[in-house]
Amino acid sequence: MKIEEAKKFHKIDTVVIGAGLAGLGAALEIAKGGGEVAVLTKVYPTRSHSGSAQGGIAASLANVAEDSEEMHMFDTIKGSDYLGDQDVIELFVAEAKKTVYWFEHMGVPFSRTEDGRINQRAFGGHSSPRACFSADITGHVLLHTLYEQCLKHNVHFFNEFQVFSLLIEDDISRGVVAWDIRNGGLHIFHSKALLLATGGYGRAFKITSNAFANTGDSLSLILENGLPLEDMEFVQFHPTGLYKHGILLSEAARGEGAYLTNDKGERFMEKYAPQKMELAPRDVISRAEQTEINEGRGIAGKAYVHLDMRHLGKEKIMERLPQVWELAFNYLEVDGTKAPIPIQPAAHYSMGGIPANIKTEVIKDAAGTVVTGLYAAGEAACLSLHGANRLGTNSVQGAATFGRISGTNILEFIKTVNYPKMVANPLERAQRKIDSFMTNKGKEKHALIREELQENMTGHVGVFRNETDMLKLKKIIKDLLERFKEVSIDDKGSAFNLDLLEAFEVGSLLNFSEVIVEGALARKESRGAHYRTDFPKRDDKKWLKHTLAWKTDKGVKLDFSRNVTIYMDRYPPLERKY
Amino acid sequence: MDEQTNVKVKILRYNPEKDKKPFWQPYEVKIEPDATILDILNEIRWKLDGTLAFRRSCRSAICGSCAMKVNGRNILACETPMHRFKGRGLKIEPLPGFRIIKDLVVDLDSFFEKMNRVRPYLLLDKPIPDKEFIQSPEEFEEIREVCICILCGACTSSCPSVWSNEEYLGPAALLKAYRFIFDSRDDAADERIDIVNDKNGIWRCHTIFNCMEACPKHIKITEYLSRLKVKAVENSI
Amino acid sequence: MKKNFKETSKTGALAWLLQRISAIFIFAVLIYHFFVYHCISQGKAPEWADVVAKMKSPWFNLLQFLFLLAALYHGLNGVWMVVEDYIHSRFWRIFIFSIIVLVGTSLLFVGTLTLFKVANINPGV
Amino acid sequence: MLYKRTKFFDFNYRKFIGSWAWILHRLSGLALIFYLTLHIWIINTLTRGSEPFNEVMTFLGSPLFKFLEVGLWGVILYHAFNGIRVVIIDFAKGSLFHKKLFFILTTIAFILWVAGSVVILTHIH
Ligand SMILES: Cc1cc2nc3c(=O)[nH]c(=O)nc-3n(C[C@H](O)[C@H](O)[C@H](O)COP(=O)(O)OP(=O)(O)OC[C@H]3O[C@@H](n4cnc5c(N)ncnc54)[C@H](O)[C@@H]3O)c2cc1C
Ligand code: HEM
Ligand code: SF4
Ligand code: F3S
Ligand code: FES
Repeated sequence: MKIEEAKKFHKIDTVVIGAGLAGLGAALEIAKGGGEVAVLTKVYPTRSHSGSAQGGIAASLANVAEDSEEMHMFDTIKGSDYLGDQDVIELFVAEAKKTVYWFEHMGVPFSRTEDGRINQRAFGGHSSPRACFSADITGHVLLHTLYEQCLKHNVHFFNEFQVFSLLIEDDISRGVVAWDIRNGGLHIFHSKALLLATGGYGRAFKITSNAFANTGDSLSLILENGLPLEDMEFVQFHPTGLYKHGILLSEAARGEGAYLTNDKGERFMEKYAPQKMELAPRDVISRAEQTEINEGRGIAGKAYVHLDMRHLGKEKIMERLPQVWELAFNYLEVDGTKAPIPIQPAAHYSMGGIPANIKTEVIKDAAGTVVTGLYAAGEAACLSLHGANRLGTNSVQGAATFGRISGTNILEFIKTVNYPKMVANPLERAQRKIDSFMTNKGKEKHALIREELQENMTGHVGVFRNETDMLKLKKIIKDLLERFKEVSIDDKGSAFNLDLLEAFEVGSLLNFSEVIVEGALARKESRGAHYRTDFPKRDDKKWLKHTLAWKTDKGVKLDFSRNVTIYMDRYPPLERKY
Repeated sequence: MDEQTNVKVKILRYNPEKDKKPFWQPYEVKIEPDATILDILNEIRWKLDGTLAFRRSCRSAICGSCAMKVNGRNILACETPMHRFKGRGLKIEPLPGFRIIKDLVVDLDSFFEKMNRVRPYLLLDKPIPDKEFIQSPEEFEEIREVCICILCGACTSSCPSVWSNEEYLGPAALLKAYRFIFDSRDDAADERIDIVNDKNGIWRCHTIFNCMEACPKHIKITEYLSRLKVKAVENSI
Repeated sequence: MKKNFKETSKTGALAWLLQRISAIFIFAVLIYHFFVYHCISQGKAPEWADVVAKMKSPWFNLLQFLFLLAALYHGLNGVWMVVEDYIHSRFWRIFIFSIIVLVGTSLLFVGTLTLFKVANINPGV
Repeated sequence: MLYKRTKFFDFNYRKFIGSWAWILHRLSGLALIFYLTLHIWIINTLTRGSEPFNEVMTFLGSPLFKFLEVGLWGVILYHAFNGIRVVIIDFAKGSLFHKKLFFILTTIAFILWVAGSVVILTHIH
């Protein structure tokens, strides 16, 4: 079938891609300030992955215990293994408090203290209880509230529109081309400012806590436009993903006292973190689990260990951890009050992404040259707030806060500029991709390619990394990229063509996965979530630097000259010990 | 956990570009016995028939994309293991009551539009404090459960009053109204009750309970609708 | 959205409440009714004379009248509820509504007339 | 082109207690309003003296009508007791235990139905 010319052409001051906390936060600020804004999202806004966040949103309100911005800042820096930019973190901890009040005034139903203030709880890596929460559905209520406010302020939504290409020329963003999922057909959006807020990209891995929609499309599109990505090798693995599914079991389980055990029934954390045991940081536990599994002490020799909460008693489990119980019961038919729950590490959060400065403007090189009119925020962006490892509850906060800041900046920007000239052939690139899937006679199936990619990513750049494995992986991805060119799809229609969307997404995954591997290969140290068995030590002399990676005809080009902003007098790099 | 079994699945297919009306298409899938309905659908999409369309995203019962009708009742495909249907064949259909876009994908525009009708956002007359509004744990408890709603549409789609009257706001939108009317911070309860107190509003609910049976979040919808009814009565006499 | 949405009235709350009040009233009266007619008369078929005698009491008659009113309101409002669920064309709605009103008033009339007449009958004749 | 599949009622949707209760309530309500009309007409015969009244009464006392009466008795009982269930749901948090309510109230209704039916049927002339 031949896809007809773009049915629609839209001219809108600001286009936001992504309706998670970052995208909606920005859109709301722009709309409130009287700016014109459209949000494009491939799933209904309330279906964005921000809604999955359970634990909370970090802010040093000090509602239940002593806390301060400095403490929050230090925890975040330490958590980042000193790769976080400290100017960004400084702004973040100050704005974080405002963001929480901003949310509350918009109607977010936070859990309350006895005296009616926002309740807060402790979370891994934070030295004070600073996670503001709403039962175990924090991200969900934040997301819904933002969406509702956007409706109130007449933000224009293009629901179920998948962005297929970015229109960037001469370092000026001019708009995007998106596919109307429901009816089919390409739409052109001509804009002054463009915000990329497409969220995480854990779907590159086999076992992940991320949603199907988290395929990092905008990252791939950035690469395609000759722009770099930053710190892509830093991928956080969460220790308690449900076996085979990767679905997240809340950290609360360990917080309440659940044990981790191996095939022999040993509480193996004794060997790895004798003091903190199951409450050690995520990366430490994930590595411990993986070691057990690799050394054959996974349950029945398989790739999982046990999360045992039986000793907590039925009552406590049902009262404090109902969701953990329910997930295990629904998905694995395991009754957590009677049997231990199979778990394994799951790719959870991506620290790297589209490089952006403190104003969320996308930059194109180590010197920080800005791409005019292009912004990035949320998990898709790398500001770099989380450095080499992010702390729980900081990411929801990061997405919302920098989304909000981004909105304010964009509002100013669109008032001062005119529309850039449209590119000559806006539809061409998107159309070419579609045509290739539609008309290819090849036998390759995108699903099989994706499965191979995910399998190998988890196997070779997972919790542990080493040169031999990654060299192997590099070759595998090269092959897959070749095979991907031959992919054809079954569905040639236009209405809700999921086949086309998935094929496109597999292309995205392949594109940036290559960058993850190259970055991890080049970074010969272990820092935060990036752990090399062949270089197990952090090396500040050589590697206290951000990674920038471009995709060129000759492969991935890396640049390690972008410095980390560090306030040497206040927060000099120390060893990260818990 | 790892050996596979054969499952017989019938799926209601509809392609607007080809079919005059929906038809049942049988599939046979080889899959692990602990697979969910969503796993089965994915397996079909990825291995057998790429033209099958459905919505999904989080696959952990929080985004609300994957509501559909399986063996006669609305469920979330991602959280429902097939063994819940005890080895019977599976019949998978789109949500009833809505119009079909393609296969299992239904048009939810009216659903969201109804949501918007109840003005689903906090409306304030009072000045905004420097810090948070004070709300007691008891006041929070009033709305805690309804805030879990993931807007999956399973409830509204299962309600016989909706089937026979497309204008009826339906349980999800009414629950949204409840969420704000009973929020101690909100100042526009009266206005919202006026919207809900309508022949096509709360009074179309005949306490049939299909909504409560369908809700994947186990929200006691009917109880909240009853409170809304009593509130509407109090307000109009 | 659709055609009928604006044609609705704001009387839902009252109708809903009255439906429940009348229901409880009917329930109470029915208990009384069965008690009087079937327990007292020991399951015999009611004799005309007995019945007429009973209906001589003005209190009993008032109760009968209220029962008539409540049952008619409850039943016909119930029918109207069903109509609102299934009939969406304006024409048919008005048509059926007219019938309901017509049937309601005539039954009320006939019923009240019965009560009056019986009350004035001399059982001896 | 969107396809509208459910028009009026989705007959193959699984029926839970709540929907059975509602369907039966609706049908019984409609049956009752039909019966009430009949009832008012019958009572009206009272006004025409003992002759026609007793005639009608004998006619209604025939076995066929006895059986119909048993049915009617059941319909009334179901509607009345489920109606009480509805009122409890509306005003007394009945939603939280509506299934239990259904079983309890229909059991009571059933017992009354059996008892009443015995009385009715053992008095066939
Ligand atoms: C299971 C889980 C639990 C978590 N819990 C916590 C927690 O407790 N605390 C915490 O701080 N963080 C948590 N996180 C992390 C946090 O939720 C995310 O980092 C954050 O929500 C990301 O927000 P976002 O706005 O950047 O992206 P998202 O919310 O993921 O939104 C992405 C948006 O982009 C759109 N999109 C993507 N691609 C395209 C395209 N091609 N075209 C159009 N639209 C597109 C999507 O439709 C979506 O609307 C958790 C993450 C997971 C996976
Ligand atoms: C015995 C005592 C009775 C009780 C407790 C009772 C209770 C109720 C209640 C609570 C409703 C509202 C249901 C709803 O809103 O969903 C109702 C509806 C109805 N009732 Fe009754 N009722 C009684 C007797 C009667 C009688 C005598 C008639 C006939 C004249 C009748 C006819 C109806 C009808 C037609 C409906 C509408 C049904 C529907 O909408 O589903 N009821 N009843
Ligand atoms: S109330 Fe329950 S069934 Fe209805 S939309 Fe919300 S979550 Fe879904
Ligand atoms: S199914 Fe419908 S009628 Fe009421 S109780 Fe639920 S909304
Ligand atoms: S996929 Fe999100 S609810 Fe099922």
